[in-house]
Amino acid sequence: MKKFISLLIVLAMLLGCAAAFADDAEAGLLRTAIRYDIRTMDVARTTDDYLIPMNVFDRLFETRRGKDSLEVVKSLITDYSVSEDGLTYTFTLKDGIVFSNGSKLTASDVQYTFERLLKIADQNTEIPLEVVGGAAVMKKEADTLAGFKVTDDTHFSITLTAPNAGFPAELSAPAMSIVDKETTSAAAAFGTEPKDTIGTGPYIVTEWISGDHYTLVYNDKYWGTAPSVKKLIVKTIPDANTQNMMFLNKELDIIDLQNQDAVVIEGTYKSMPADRMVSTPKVGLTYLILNENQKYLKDVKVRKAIGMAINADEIIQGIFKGNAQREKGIIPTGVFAHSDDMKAFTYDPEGAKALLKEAGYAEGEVTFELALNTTKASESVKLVYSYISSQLKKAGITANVVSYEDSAWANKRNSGEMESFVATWGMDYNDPANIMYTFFGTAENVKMRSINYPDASIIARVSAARAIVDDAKREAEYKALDKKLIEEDAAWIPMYAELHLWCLGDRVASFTPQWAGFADFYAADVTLK
Amino acid sequence: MEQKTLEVRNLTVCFRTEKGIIRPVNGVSLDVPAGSIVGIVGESGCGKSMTARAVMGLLRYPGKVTEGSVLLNGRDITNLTEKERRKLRGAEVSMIFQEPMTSLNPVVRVGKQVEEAIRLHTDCTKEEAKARTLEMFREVEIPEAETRYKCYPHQLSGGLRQRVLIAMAMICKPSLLIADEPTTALDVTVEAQILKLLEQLRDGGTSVLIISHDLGVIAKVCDYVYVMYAGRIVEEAETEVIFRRPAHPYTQGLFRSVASLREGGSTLETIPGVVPNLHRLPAGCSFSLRCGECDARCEQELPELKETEPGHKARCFRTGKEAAE
Amino acid sequence: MLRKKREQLEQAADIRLQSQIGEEERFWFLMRRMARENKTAVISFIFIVLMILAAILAPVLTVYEENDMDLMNRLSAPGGAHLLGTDEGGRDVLTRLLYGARVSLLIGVIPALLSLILGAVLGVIAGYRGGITDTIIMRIADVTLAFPSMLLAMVIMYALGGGLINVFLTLTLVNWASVARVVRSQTLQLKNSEFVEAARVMGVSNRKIMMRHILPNCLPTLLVLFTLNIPTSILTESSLSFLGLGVQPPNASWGLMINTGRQYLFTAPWLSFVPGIAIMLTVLAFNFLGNGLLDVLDPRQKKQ
Amino acid sequence: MLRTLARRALQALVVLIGVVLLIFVMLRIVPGNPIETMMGEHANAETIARMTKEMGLDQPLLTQFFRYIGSAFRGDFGTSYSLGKPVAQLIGNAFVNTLLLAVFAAVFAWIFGITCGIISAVKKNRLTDRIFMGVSLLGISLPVFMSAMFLQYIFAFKLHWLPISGTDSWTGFILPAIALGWNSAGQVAQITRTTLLETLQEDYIDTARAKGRGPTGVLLRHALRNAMLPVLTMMTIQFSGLLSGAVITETVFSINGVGRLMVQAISGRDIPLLQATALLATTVVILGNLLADSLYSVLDPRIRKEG
Repeated sequence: MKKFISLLIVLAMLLGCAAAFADDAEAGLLRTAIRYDIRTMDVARTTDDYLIPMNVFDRLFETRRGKDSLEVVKSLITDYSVSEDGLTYTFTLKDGIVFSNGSKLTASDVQYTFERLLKIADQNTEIPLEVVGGAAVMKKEADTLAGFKVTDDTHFSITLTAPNAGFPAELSAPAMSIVDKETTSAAAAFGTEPKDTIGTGPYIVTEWISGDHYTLVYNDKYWGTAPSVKKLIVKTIPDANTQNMMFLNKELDIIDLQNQDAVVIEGTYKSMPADRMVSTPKVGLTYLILNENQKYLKDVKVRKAIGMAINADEIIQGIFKGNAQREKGIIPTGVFAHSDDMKAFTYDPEGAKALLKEAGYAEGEVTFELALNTTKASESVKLVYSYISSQLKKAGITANVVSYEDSAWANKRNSGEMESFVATWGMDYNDPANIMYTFFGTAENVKMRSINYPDASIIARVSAARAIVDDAKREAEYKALDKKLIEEDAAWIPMYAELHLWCLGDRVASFTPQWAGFADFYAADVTLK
Repeated sequence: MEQKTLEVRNLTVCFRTEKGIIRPVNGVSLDVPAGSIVGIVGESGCGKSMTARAVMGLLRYPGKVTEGSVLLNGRDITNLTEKERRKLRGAEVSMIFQEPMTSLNPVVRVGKQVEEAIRLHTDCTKEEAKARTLEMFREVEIPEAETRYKCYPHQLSGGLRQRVLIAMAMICKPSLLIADEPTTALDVTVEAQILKLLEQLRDGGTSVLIISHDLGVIAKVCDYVYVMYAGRIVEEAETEVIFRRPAHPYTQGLFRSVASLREGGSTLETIPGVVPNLHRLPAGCSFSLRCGECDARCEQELPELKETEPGHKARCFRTGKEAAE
Repeated sequence: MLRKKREQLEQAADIRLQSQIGEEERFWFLMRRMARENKTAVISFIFIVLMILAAILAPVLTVYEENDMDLMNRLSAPGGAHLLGTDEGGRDVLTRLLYGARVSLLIGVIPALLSLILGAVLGVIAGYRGGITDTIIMRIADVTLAFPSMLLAMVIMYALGGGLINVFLTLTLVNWASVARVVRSQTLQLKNSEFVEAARVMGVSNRKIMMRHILPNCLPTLLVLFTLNIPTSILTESSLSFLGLGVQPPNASWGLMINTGRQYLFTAPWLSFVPGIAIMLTVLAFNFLGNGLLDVLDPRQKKQ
Repeated sequence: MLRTLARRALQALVVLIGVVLLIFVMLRIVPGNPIETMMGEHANAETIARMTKEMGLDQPLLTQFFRYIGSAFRGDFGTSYSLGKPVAQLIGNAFVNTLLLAVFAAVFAWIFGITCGIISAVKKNRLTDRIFMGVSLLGISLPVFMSAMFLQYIFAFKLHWLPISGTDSWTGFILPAIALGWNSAGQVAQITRTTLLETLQEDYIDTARAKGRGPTGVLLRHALRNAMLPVLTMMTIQFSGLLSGAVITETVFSINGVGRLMVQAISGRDIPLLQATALLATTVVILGNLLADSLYSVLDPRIRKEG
């Protein structure tokens, strides 16, 4: 017995010695983690997994955080101009840019990028479809884009089917990552094999072990300023708790706190010095979608009453501990044409009750289903659901939270039959079209998003707004649409936008997140000590 | 005085249980003279096997010898350490058990099991041990010893297994062999063979203590018999004497039940009742509960074991009287 | 013959004792014996009864409602107005524990019962009919048993989707095969016993023989299996909940509570601890009770 | 004996075919179009139709089944919807980790379980017995993820003895192996104790003691050999269980193993991946059972000769 115990002690001591692993990080290495492994590194096949595209590829433009607002800045181009009619854009590529395999970046690479998205015809086809001849390429009726003219290696022009003032912003979306024509067309496994996935960006992906980690290293042929981070290891750690422990144990250098409950963040990281916490408003918003085909929800008064019964501020303070900001319109703060003076939906449960009475509904009569995607919802979002349900109950409205597993959820939503749900949209680029058009731009979008918004004239206006070249006019039109859709029609109940929080480890000097529309970040924005 | 292989004096075994202390063996004294076969007879649960185990030092937890002494060849072995005891077991005193079917380790070849006994007690080499084992096999009349040596227990018949067990017990030539119900699990024909073997062993100089509930077995081979009931010796005498003139009502009852079986009668004559619970022994004679002839005194007072005739002792008030009358 | 009689003689008293009391009396006799001899089983039984009572009386026992949220009082520590603290939504943990007990106990009991019925019926049919029926049923059972239970549960939950009813169904489908196997082997033994022969000679229909004569004889075994299947189901569900495949909100099982609380392990450890300990104790209690029943009801253990 | 084994193997094959069929059917009666699910937010009808056709999902079920069997024999299990890589490659990578984890867990479970069981049996009803049995009961009654979380919290996070997650070095396997193996260790300890106690009651133990064997000799040479038979069988079955049942542990410790692939497959509605992982897990179990059967008949002479 004694022997057994002493054996245990010796074993424990041995393990203690073996535990010298935490601080062996080499200089220039940044270690971080993601919750779910990526599916592909190819933007033609995903709209979710942008971490690798953002760091390995460049785009013609990038969205950067300016002093007060978001700015679209030139990246691979030195200059561009727009024709009078707003249809034709002419670009000049920077000279001497090479891909990480040494191949030169030329205008035909850009053309190939556009055509490839259309030929694969899977994800992210919306932007190249705007180019003249895009539809024909996608339907395999044409091999090349008619609207894409290559003048020489560095000069090209793009002609759109309709004017779109937001086009440069769209080109900053990760979806428009420029790939190398020769390498990519010859590669068997672009997007799945690291060696085939070649870009001009600051990093080269060298390793991707599904479910475990991937590694990016600095691209020494990179044309821009050399980043401080020379190597990036991204581990797949599905468990948030494990991520927290790893970070606190210095096994991670930076942790993305998105999707963690604010109380946990507060509790876990409260002892962190202020400069270790980095936050940026998430450009996007979380809102309640109400299906206008539903028996009760088709009544605008019911929708407005729902909006008035929900105390968004309490959600922000209670659930997010202030790490969120109030959003009152469709177009989120920081995005072009965002209006600060939206007036809809001040918290007023009595007013909501009165409104329901006015609409002729008895207390408790209005009933609908609040669909929860249990696979994807974070704890905070689950709380928001429970909270909305309990708030509506107080106003005499029954909202039954019904759980759907991911695929069932997607199927039901896409069929346009989901009665209501809480959703979050993160902006892909800095233009209101990205949210307005996606939700209200076509009859199909309206149905597929399960809103079933009935007003065809407004749908037409949303679609047309994209073509207004004059910034002032376009801004005015989008603001008007926002007011109409929310204040008058209560098509959505906008609620809040979470702040995107990161915590920095000891090895990181600073981190300035550039664009927080989507979850991923540029490793080049991190400076190591 | 004749030499005694085993002398047990006033042996008491205690069991500490949740409901109190019980004494499955209560002041038992018995002798096994050299070169003789002595039997202990009684119903199951009367303490015969426990007596044998106590002699062997093989009592199971929480059983404990609390009183009395055991002398083996004149040497008191009661207070030996476990280690010293172990040296005796298998060498000077051996034991075979009731169930030849289960008394052999099923996953070890029988030859090895027999061999183990001799290698534990002597420094012989493997080859010598094997040779000795085969020799022993032949001695206990196991045919085709070489083949049997390599067999597993389940491949042998009950009789052969018992022979193997006897070979194992006898391989170190012990002076005493304790046989606990050696034939109970065997056919009648095999039973006779095994008993004959035991007699041969006795003739070879080994004393044998047979424990059995079977009066037939006792009658066939024993020189001297002890009858046990509820942890005590209730009657003892030479076999012939006891069979001719059973003195204790319990012994008489045993004989009657056997007799009724032999006659093939349809009614089974049994001793009424069951062996009493050791937790609730009567104050007087343990057998008083089942005895047809018991009186007030039997229920109050424990009778002594006393001679009813020379060389014949019984623990009964009545027989004492009878003899006196 | 002689020997047999001799043994009979020896056991005569015992035999008479046994033949005089009927099956039912014997059962209660054994139960009393367990109550006397196995204190752990008794304590476990009392614990389970209390647990069931607490679950039933949940609305009476607490002043809070199951889903009452208090966003300003999230994760308040145990003590004070909330004996076991509040959870991430400011809901009273004790209240949710009691309501969770309803779900978790149902998850334990209902699949155990359903799989028992399904398994017993199929097992008896397979054992009694034999032949092709037996082969088919037992091959299906083999296939079911070839799955690691967690995987099978995952795959079925995948096909059915989450929710309480589907959890019941899944756990039933996971557990029936082992019951069927045991019942079948008992049936095979009983099939050739004298009383079944007698019933057959008297022209009792096969169905009646199976239901009236064979199944009742399997009851002690079934009782043990039932008791031991309950904790297995509770544990499996908690694992499913962990993977997000089990009970779905707004229902709260203990497994789901642990899983939700997991994210608050640093900040509010009681969120996982409390339901975790509840599961542990319940599982232990059922295991102890089951083993106690096994000790007295299983003839193989009589030797000891 | 060979004949018995052959019969068993044949039975196992039948079961395996049943398993494949069951998995195949079960995954295809799921409502909803898997392609649609896989495409997510930006699904469009044309693409869905095209992909459905490419993947052969428009074919009758039976055709799909035979096609699947056919390519499975060639080692081609299709391409994962959700991870975009060949399933065989994904599983190949993950299986190594799972195998290592299972081996570590089994070694822990067996050493710990058997030692505990023996000590408990020898010290029956004493304090040591109670403590060891308490530890093993805890292993049986604690949900795996709880023990995993606590181990991770105490030994990795608080004490810094071992890594929190990952498989970068062998030390990363220790905690998950203990978490995973604890339950099995508990079972092994319990059954070792019970069978050993039963065995110690056997007559041949008396024979051995009557022969002059000391307690250690009796325990090691006679009792253990017999008591280990059911334990060994159980251990073999357990090993296949560990190999296929590490889902939770792998998730908590972020080990890229087959279990996590399974979770990934389920949340991603990834039929090819789920199909293959389920198939792998059940094959392992079936083989494990077969091995247990054979092992038993090799070790137990009673069965060896009769069969």
